Amino acid sequence: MALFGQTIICGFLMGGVYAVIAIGMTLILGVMKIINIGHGHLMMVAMYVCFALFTSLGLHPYIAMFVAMPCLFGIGYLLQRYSIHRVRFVDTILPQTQVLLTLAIGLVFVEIIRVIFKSDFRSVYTPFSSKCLYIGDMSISLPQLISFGIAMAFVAGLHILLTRTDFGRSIRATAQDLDAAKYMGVDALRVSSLTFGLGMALAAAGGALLLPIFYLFPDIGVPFTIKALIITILGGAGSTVGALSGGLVFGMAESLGAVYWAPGYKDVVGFVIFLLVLLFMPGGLKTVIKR
Amino acid sequence: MAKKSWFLPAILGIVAIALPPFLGGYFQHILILVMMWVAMATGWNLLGGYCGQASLGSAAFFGLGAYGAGMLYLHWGISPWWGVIAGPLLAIVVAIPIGLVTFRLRGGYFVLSMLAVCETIRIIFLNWVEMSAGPLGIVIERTWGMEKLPYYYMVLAIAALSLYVVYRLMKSKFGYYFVSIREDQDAAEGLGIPSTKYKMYALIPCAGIIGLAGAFYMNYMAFIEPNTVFPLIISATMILSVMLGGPGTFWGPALGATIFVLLSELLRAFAGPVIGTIHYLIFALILVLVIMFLPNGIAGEGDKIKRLFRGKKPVYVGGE
Amino acid sequence: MLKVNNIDVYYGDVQALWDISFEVKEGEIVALLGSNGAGKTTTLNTISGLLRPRKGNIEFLGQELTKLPAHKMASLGIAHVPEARKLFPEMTVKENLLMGSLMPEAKARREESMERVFTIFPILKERAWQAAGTLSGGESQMLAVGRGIMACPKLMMMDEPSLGLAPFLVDEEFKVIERINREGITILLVEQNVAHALKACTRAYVLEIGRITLQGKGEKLLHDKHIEEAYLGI
Amino acid sequence: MAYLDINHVVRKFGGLVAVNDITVGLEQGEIFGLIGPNGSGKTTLFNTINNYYPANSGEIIFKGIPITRMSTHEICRLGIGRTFQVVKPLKRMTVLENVMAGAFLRTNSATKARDKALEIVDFCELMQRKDMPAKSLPIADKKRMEIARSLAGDPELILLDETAAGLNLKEIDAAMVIVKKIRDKGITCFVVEHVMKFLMGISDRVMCINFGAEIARGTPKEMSRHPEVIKAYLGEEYVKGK
Repeated sequence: MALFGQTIICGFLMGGVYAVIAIGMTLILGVMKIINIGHGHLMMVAMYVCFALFTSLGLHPYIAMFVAMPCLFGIGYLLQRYSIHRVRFVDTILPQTQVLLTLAIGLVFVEIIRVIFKSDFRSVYTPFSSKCLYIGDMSISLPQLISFGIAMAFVAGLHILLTRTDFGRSIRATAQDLDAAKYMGVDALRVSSLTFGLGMALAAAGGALLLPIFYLFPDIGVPFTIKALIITILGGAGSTVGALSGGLVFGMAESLGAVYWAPGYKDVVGFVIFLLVLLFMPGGLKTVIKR
Repeated sequence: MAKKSWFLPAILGIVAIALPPFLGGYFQHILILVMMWVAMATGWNLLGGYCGQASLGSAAFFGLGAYGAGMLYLHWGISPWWGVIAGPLLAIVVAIPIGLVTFRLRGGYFVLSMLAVCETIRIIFLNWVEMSAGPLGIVIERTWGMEKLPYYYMVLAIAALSLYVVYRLMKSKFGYYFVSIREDQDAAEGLGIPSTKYKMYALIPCAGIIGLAGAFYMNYMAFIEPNTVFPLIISATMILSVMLGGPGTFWGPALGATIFVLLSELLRAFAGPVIGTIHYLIFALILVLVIMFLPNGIAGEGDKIKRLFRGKKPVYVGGE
Repeated sequence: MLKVNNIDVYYGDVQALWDISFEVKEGEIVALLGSNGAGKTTTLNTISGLLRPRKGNIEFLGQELTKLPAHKMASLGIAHVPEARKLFPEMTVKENLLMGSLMPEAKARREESMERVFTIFPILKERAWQAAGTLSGGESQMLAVGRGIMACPKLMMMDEPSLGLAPFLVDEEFKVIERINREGITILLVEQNVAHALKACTRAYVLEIGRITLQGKGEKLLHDKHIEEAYLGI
Repeated sequence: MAYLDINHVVRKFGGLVAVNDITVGLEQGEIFGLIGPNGSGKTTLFNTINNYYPANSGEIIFKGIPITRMSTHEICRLGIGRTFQVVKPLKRMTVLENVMAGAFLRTNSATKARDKALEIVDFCELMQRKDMPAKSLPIADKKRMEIARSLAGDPELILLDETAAGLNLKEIDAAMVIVKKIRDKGITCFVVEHVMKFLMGISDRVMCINFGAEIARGTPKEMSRHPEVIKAYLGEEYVKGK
C-alpha cells in the first residue's frame, strides 16, 4: 500500500511539472493552430542553459531558470516573428509546412547543443538532490516536491495572466477567433510571437524543474514533445485547467506504469493512454480530428 | 504524372549499371547509400508527398524491416537475405494497425502521432530483450565479406523496384485518388473516395519499400541496434530528401536523396574530423532553409529557381 | 467622415467588388443592402483592412486607410460588429466586453462604457459571468453590439445585426441602433432585412453582384420597384 | 414513396437547431430548389443528406435505401453527387485530372476514366480549360468543374450548393443552361441557391426555409409572391404593400 501511495504521489508531483510544459504547447496550439514539434527540443536548450550556469557559476537550476526563461522567450518570439509566421500563407504541396518547420528548427537546436556539449549524459547534483521526506512508509523526493510547488506557482500565475490582464485576454481571444480579435485591434502577429515566446518560456521552466531529477542529453526532447501533446489531447486544447488536470493524470499513469509494469516502458504508458483516448473517446477529440 | 521522356532515365539506368565496377570501394559505398536513400525517399514520398500524410515516424518501418531480417538470423539462424521478404512483411503487418488508428487524425496531429508510434516501437525493441536482443543489437556475418559490388546491384534493384512501384501506382486510379486526398480530403470524400482506405493503400507500399531498404541495411551493415535504426534523424532525413527534391514529384525524392548523400559524405570528409557531428547541424539548417524558401523542393519550385537566375517576372496562367 | 473611392477587391484571382464608391457623413446611419453574395461583407472587411483593394482608396477623417494593418482600425475609432457575431465563445460576457476596449482611449473610459452597455442591455448585466458561447441568439447579438460600444467608436460598422433573429427581436435591435446613433455614433449598416434597414437609415446603397446599382434616401428607396427585383428575381 | 425522401430530419449544433424537422420528397427527374435567407440552414441540410454532418434524428431514404447512417463516400457510390458552396477544387491537378478523379468512381481503368472525363468536360464546355491547373481557373469555371467532377461519377441525383454565388449575370445564365442540360440527361437536381433569379428560371418546385424550418413550398412563381417568403427576405412591410 505504501508503494502504491508513493507511486501516486510521485506521479502527481511529476505531473505538475509536465503540466507546465504542456500548457506551453497548449497556448501555442491555441493561438497559432500548429503543433510545435520542436517543443521538447527547445526545452532541452533551456536545460542546457541552466546546466551551463550551474557548472560555470554554481547557480542552482531553480535560480538559473530565471535566466533560461527570458532566453527561451526571446528565442521563441524571434522564431515565430521571423521564421514560422513567414511560411503561414505559402501555398505548398505538403500541407503541414509550419509543423515540419518547427521540427527542423528543433533539430537545429539539438545539433547546436551537440556540437557544444557533445552527446554525453550530464546531471546536476544539488545539495538536496537526494533528500527525501517521509510520510509513514512513503518517501517523497524533496526536489520533486519543490519542483511541483514552483510549477504550481507558474500555473497559477499564468492563469491570472490569462484571465485578468488585457494581454492574457488577447491571447485567449486570438485563439478563439482570430478575425474577431483583429476587429478588436489585436495585432495578431505580435500576440502570436509573444505567445510562442511565452510557450517556450514555460517549456524552459519545466525543463529547469526537471533538471535536478533527470539525466540531460541532447536528444532528451522528443519524448517530452510527445508527452506534452498527449496531455494537451487529454485536457482539451487551449485550456490551462485542462492541461493541468491532464498533466496530473498523465504523471500518475506514467508512474504507475513504471512501477507495476516495467521502468523501461515508462514512456510507452503515455502512448497507450493516447491510443485508448483515440479509440474510445473520439467524441472528446472532435476538435482534434476534424479541424 | 511525370511527363519526362524515357531517354534520361534510360541513360541514368545504363550509367548506374555499367559504371560502378570501375569505381573504388569508397565510391561504391557512397553509391550504395545513394540508392538506399533513393528507395526510402521514394517510399516516403508516396504517402507523404502524393497522399499528403507527412509522417514523422517512417523510421519505424526502416527499423522493422531491419529487425525483420535480423531476427530471422537471431532466432532461427536463417540467412538474413530472407529478410528482404520478412522485413517488408513485418513493416507492413505493423503498419496496418498503426494506419487504422493514426489516419483518424489530421494535419499536425497525424505528424506527431507517427513520431509517437516510432518512439514507442524503439522503446519496445530496446526493452524486449528476448525478442530483439535489446540494446546489444544484432550482429550478422556479411555474405560477401568486404566485397561491395553485389550489395550495390542488390540495392540498385531495390531502388529501381520502388521507383517502378510508385510509377505504376501513380499512373493508375490509386495515383489520382492519393493526390485527391492530399488536395482536399472533404472534396475527395464527396467524390466517393473512401479516404482512410486509400491512405492505407498508400501506407502499405510505403512501409514495404522502406522496410525493404531496412532489410538491406541489416545485410549491408551487418549490425543494428534500436538507436541506430529507429531514431528521429532517419525520419527527418527522409523528409529532408523529399522536401529538397520536391514532394509529390516523381524524380524529386530521388534527386533530393542523391544530393543529400553526396553532400553528407562531402561534409563528413572535410568537416567531420574537425568538429564531430557538425554535418548534422548543417543538414538541419538546410532543412529549415528549404522549408522556408523552397517549400516545394527543387523539382516543385523549378520555375522559381529559373526565375532567380534569369530575373524574370512570374507568369500567371488564366487570371482574368 | 468615411469615403470609399472606386475600390476593386479580389479574393485571390476572383473579383468580388467592382468600382465601389460611397460616403458616410458624420451622424448618419448608412445602409448597404443586397442579397447574399452581393459583396456587403467584403466591403466591410476591406474597410477593416482584412482585405486590400487592388484599385481605389478609402479615407476616414481625412486619413488614408488602405495602407494600415487591420488592427490599427480600432485605434482610429472604427468598431466592427461582425457577421455571425464572432464573439469569443469561451470567454465570459464581461471579458468579451473588456476585449472591446483595448485601445488606450477606450480603456480609460472602460467602467463608464460598461455601465452604458448595461443600461442599454440590462440582460447582459445578469449574464455577466456566463460564457458567451452559452447565450441565445438575441443575447449574443446584444453582446456583439455592446462590445462595439465599448470601443467608444466614432464609426460603428454593423454586419447583419438582425441575422437569424426572431421578428420581435429585430424590432428591438433596430431601436437600439437608432439609439446608439442618437448618442453620437455614426453607423454603417449592412443588412438583408430591407424594410427595417431602409426605415432606420438616412441613406442607403444597394449592392448587386459586387456593384452599386442603386442609391438614395432611405424612405425613397423603400418604394422602389427595383429592390424587390434585386432580391426576389421577379 | 418519393425518389429521395427526407423525413423529419433534425440537426443541431450545440444549442442551435440548424435543421428543424424538415420533411420533403423529391421526384425523379425534377429540379428542386431550396431557398432561404442567409444562415437559414440550407447547406446544413445538404450536409446531412450526404452525412457530412450526421442527422440528430429523422431519416433519409434514397431509392428506397435508408442512407442516414451510411458514410459520405458510400452515399456517393450509391448515386448522390454534390458540389460545394465554397468551391473545393483539387488545386494542383488539372481540370481533366479533377474530373478523372470523379470518373474513377465507376471504373478502375485510367483509359476509361480519361474517356469519360473528356466526354463530361466537353458536356460542361470546359474543353479549352482542360489542361489548366484547377487553382488558376476563374470562379465560374471552378464551379463548373465541380459540377463536371461530380457528373463524372454518374450520379442519379446531384446536390448543387450555390452554383450561382459569386458569378456575374452572364455566367449565371450559362450556369442555368448547364443545370437544365443535366436534368435533360435524366439526373435529378437538388439546388440550394441564394440568387433567386437562378432558381426561378430553372426549378420545377421550390421550398423556402428559415430558421431551419420550412415556411413555404410551391412553384417558383408562387414562391416569389408568397407573403412568408417576402417577409423572410425583405421584411414585414413589403407583405403589407402587396
